Amino acid sequence: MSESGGTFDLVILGAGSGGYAAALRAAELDMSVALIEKDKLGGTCLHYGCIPTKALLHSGEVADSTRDSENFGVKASFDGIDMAGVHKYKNKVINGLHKGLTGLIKSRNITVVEGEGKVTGTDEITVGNTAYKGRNILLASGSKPKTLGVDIDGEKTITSEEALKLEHVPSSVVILGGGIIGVEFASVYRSFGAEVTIVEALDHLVPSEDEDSSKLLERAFRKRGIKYELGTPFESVKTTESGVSVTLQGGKTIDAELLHVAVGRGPVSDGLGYEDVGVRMERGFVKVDENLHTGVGNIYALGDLIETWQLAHVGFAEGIFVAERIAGLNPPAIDYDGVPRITYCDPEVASVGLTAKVARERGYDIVEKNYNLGGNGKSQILQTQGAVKVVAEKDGPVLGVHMVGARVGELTTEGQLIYNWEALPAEVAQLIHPHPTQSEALGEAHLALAGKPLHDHD
Amino acid sequence: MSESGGTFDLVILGAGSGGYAAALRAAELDMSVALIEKDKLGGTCLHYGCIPTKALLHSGEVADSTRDSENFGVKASFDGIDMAGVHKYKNKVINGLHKGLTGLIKSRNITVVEGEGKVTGTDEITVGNTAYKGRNILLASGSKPKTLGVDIDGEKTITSEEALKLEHVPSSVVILGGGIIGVEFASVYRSFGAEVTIVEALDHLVPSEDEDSSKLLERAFRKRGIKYELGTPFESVKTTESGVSVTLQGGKTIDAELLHVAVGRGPVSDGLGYEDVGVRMERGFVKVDENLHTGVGNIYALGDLIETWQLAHVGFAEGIFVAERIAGLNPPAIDYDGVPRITYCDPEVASVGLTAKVARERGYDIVEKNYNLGGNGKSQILQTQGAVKVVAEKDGPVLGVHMVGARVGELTTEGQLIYNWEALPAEVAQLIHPHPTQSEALGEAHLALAGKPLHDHD
Amino acid sequence: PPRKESSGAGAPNGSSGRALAKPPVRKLAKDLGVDLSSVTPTGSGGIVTREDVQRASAPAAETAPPAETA
Ligand SMILES: Cc1cc2nc3c(=O)[nH]c(=O)nc-3n(C[C@H](O)[C@H](O)[C@H](O)COP(=O)(O)OP(=O)(O)OC[C@H]3O[C@@H](n4cnc5c(N)ncnc54)[C@H](O)[C@@H]3O)c2cc1C
Ligand SMILES: Cc1cc2nc3c(=O)[nH]c(=O)nc-3n(C[C@H](O)[C@H](O)[C@H](O)COP(=O)(O)OP(=O)(O)OC[C@H]3O[C@@H](n4cnc5c(N)ncnc54)[C@H](O)[C@@H]3O)c2cc1C
Repeated sequence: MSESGGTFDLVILGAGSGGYAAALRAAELDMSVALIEKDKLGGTCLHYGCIPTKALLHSGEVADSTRDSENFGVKASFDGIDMAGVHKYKNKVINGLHKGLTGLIKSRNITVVEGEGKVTGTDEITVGNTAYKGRNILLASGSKPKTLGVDIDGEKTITSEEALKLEHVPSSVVILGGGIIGVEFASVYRSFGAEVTIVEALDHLVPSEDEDSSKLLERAFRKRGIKYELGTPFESVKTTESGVSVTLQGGKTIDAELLHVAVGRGPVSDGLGYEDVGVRMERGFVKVDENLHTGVGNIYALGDLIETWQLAHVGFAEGIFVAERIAGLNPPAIDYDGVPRITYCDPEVASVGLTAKVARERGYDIVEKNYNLGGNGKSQILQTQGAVKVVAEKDGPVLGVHMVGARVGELTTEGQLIYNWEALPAEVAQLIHPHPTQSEALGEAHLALAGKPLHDHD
Repeated sequence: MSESGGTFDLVILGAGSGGYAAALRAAELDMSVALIEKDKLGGTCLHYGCIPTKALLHSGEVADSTRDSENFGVKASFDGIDMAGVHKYKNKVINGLHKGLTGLIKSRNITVVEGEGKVTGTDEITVGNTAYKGRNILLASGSKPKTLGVDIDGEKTITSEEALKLEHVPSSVVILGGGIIGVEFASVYRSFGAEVTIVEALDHLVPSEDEDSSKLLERAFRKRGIKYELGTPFESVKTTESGVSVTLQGGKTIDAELLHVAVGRGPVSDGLGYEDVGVRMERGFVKVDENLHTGVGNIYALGDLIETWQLAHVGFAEGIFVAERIAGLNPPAIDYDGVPRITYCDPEVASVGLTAKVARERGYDIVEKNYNLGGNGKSQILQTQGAVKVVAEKDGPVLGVHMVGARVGELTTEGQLIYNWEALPAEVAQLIHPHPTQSEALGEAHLALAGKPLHDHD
Repeated sequence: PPRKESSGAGAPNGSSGRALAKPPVRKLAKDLGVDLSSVTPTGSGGIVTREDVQRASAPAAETAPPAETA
């Protein structure tokens, strides 16, 4: 017999980006909330995802900047990576944010339940012996690394989880998967001094990005000495004395100290009782309608558990949406095309809106403008290469913004406003961007599309 | 008797940001253009302003990053600044952009006239012996450093012009003036290892910024060991054996190797014939109406020569405006409040729209939100401190965005769209910003103003 | 093709009595000297469209004064 943990307006399973955002917004809207988490408040993003990887990438940036300092007139010697120091820095950032988040959740009077929960009714989640009743239930149990059947031993074969705890820099790494997480780790390993080879079954790195962006990234990685095998699926791996030997389809083998598997993430939903109460699933993902409702009782789901972009800010947006929806507000549906995507490798790859290919597939008559960062003063100062590409409907609004270059990730927010507010190129072109910034490259692309190129050779 | 250089739709005196932008746009609009320049295409900004200073600031960033690399787990030793290397890097950037600009101007069939021009009629500018007739004339002769009466010897007393050519890092510098250019150089000298003291007559550094931004910059500079004397006007300087001795009003003296005078820039208009043809002047600035027209014939003026913000992108915007106006288009007037302002010191200070003070003076009933970068993941990763402040009309649109922190300059473009398009906080709040970026701090401020704070303790 | 089904991407509902328009359209109205609240909206959800603003400015186009600043 289980005890009662009480009844809440909203009971949430999982305190990652999606779950905790829903909890915070629901509490603001005067709902009583129970937030169930078996590990740590903040979930994947804060502890094993966005934040630690971006800390490693920044250590990598510092390492590269130190190595190349002579190009900027700074005399310095680079003496290597101190992994203990890297982890100390990384953990300091995580701990500070974790403390802030914990305080925030507490200050909004959310009931945090520590432990592993399971859905035990259409309005009930049970943790251990205690049942929490919810007038609404939110499934937010997130995702975990997929492994393509590779046996992860945590030593010679690893995923992002083990990679975040490495105690020394490997001499060489094969990365399985050239998606966002794969190229980010490739960038880190390379900055830290390793030989890196990425194996990607599709024809391009970051294959969900506009093809022009993929090509620019490939060129930049080649210059950085990051190798890649594109269009060649992985076949098998065996561990050797000194590391791993990876075999690709067709027979080519690559030896390295480490195999890092980064072939995507799958939902955490097994054995959590979802199907038992009638929630529909597909390949482990929970199926929801456009209101993130599962179709069963008052059960909603969000984040990496459903088949939308696996991004923390999608989790935030969905969490806010669900809370507002339950509260009886009528929030506008999320336009997933309008969500910015950033890959934080060096150079960064960033986009919002549609790729040229998708825009064409959807029947748009499009115009596009590529503006090379070679013409951008600030990019030259940073000595970075890349481009900005803007896709617009002919005589219509901007449909997509695609960028490659150091630090361009921050520029997606401008793209986010432009895309979501359906601005015309001429409306952006009217606003001359500040000099010298990288954002001017975006400005120049819009000026060109508006028929009034400024610093632009056509 | 002067020869004829021909007749053009537009004759422009000065090929700085304002002059060359007008030339490019006019050429695009099928006008014949003569562009007169006595020094180099690109003017102050490219050769003695924006670009070289931002290159020095980036060398400074690299130096600091190398010095602090241990905090990020990177082992390195900082061995000093190689000024020859700094200049090589800086000149490489300038030369690349200069070549690009020269090619661009050529490709648009603009007639470039090398030499010193003088207005010799309401439709005429003469260079040496040759008179260029213009159906329209544009005065774009820019500005030069003011000196407050200090004798600039180029050795112990300098302005930005000499500072850009320093052959060694001074051990100590007194900077006269805590405006944009003053604090930028303070940041460079400090990053390069000098002892720095800024002397500012007003009560704050960057006094045109929102007071909260000034205070944050002051705190950050104090931490960096940059000293300042606020509210204490300069009285006199005398050179000594080892450098300079600067006396402030009230009697305090400061000794240093160098005095760098950064008390603003005044127009270049003396002896150029402007008044002779009836153009009205005030303290050397050319007076224009809201269409940048001088009131005489078809003579226009723009850029640092008139009393608008002394910024390169203001020059660009004004140049485009004048060209379109002459071509008979009806371009909307420039809203100068909506021009982004960035100070590129470390930390950066950036803003667009109205300060809280000015908004109140204009009679707005305002609400404001300060969001500390301590709550922003990416800022923590960069280990930078600062804040984002958004000022909005009560129940109305955003009136101003003010930011302090490393790299926040690029975020002004989002602010630029928000301010100029009169977005409501709720419209911005609806668009969840990408994680982890510094732009999220802007997002959080708008979320809070919209009554739905996310990662925010309030 | 229709851009997206959701009416006001980015436009929050239930805001105070002000006219609904996407931000760039507000700027257009300002540049053309058109008072948004006097425009009849034809967009879905009562949103003022670019075309609405242009139509409202058409008769006065020749004499439209340059926009004043806020
Ligand atoms: C290496 C890496 C880098 C990434 N980088 C970025 C990035 O830069 N930007 C970005 O936007 N996204 C990034 N992501 C993706 C981002 O982390 C996820 O999209 C986000 O965390 C999803 O949030 P969520 O709430 O759906 O799930 P999660 O964050 O996975 O949270 C789910 C939570 O539920 C808990 N849980 C699961 N089952 C139970 C149970 N039965 N009982 C109790 N608790 C349970 C888990 O412990 C976990 O805390 C990255 C991911 C990885 C792995
Ligand atoms: C140190 C410093 C840093 C700066 N940093 C920034 C920054 O980061 N961002 C920013 O936006 N702005 C910055 N500025 C300001 C920016 O440089 C100016 O606002 C901009 O250059 C003004 O453009 P202009 O065309 O009006 O004048 P100028 O750029 O001054 O151009 C005027 C041109 O006219 C020529 N000229 C003058 N008289 C004659 C004549 N009689 N005959 C022929 N040619 C003539 C000059 O040689 C010059 O090339 C900075 C300025 C300085 C000094």
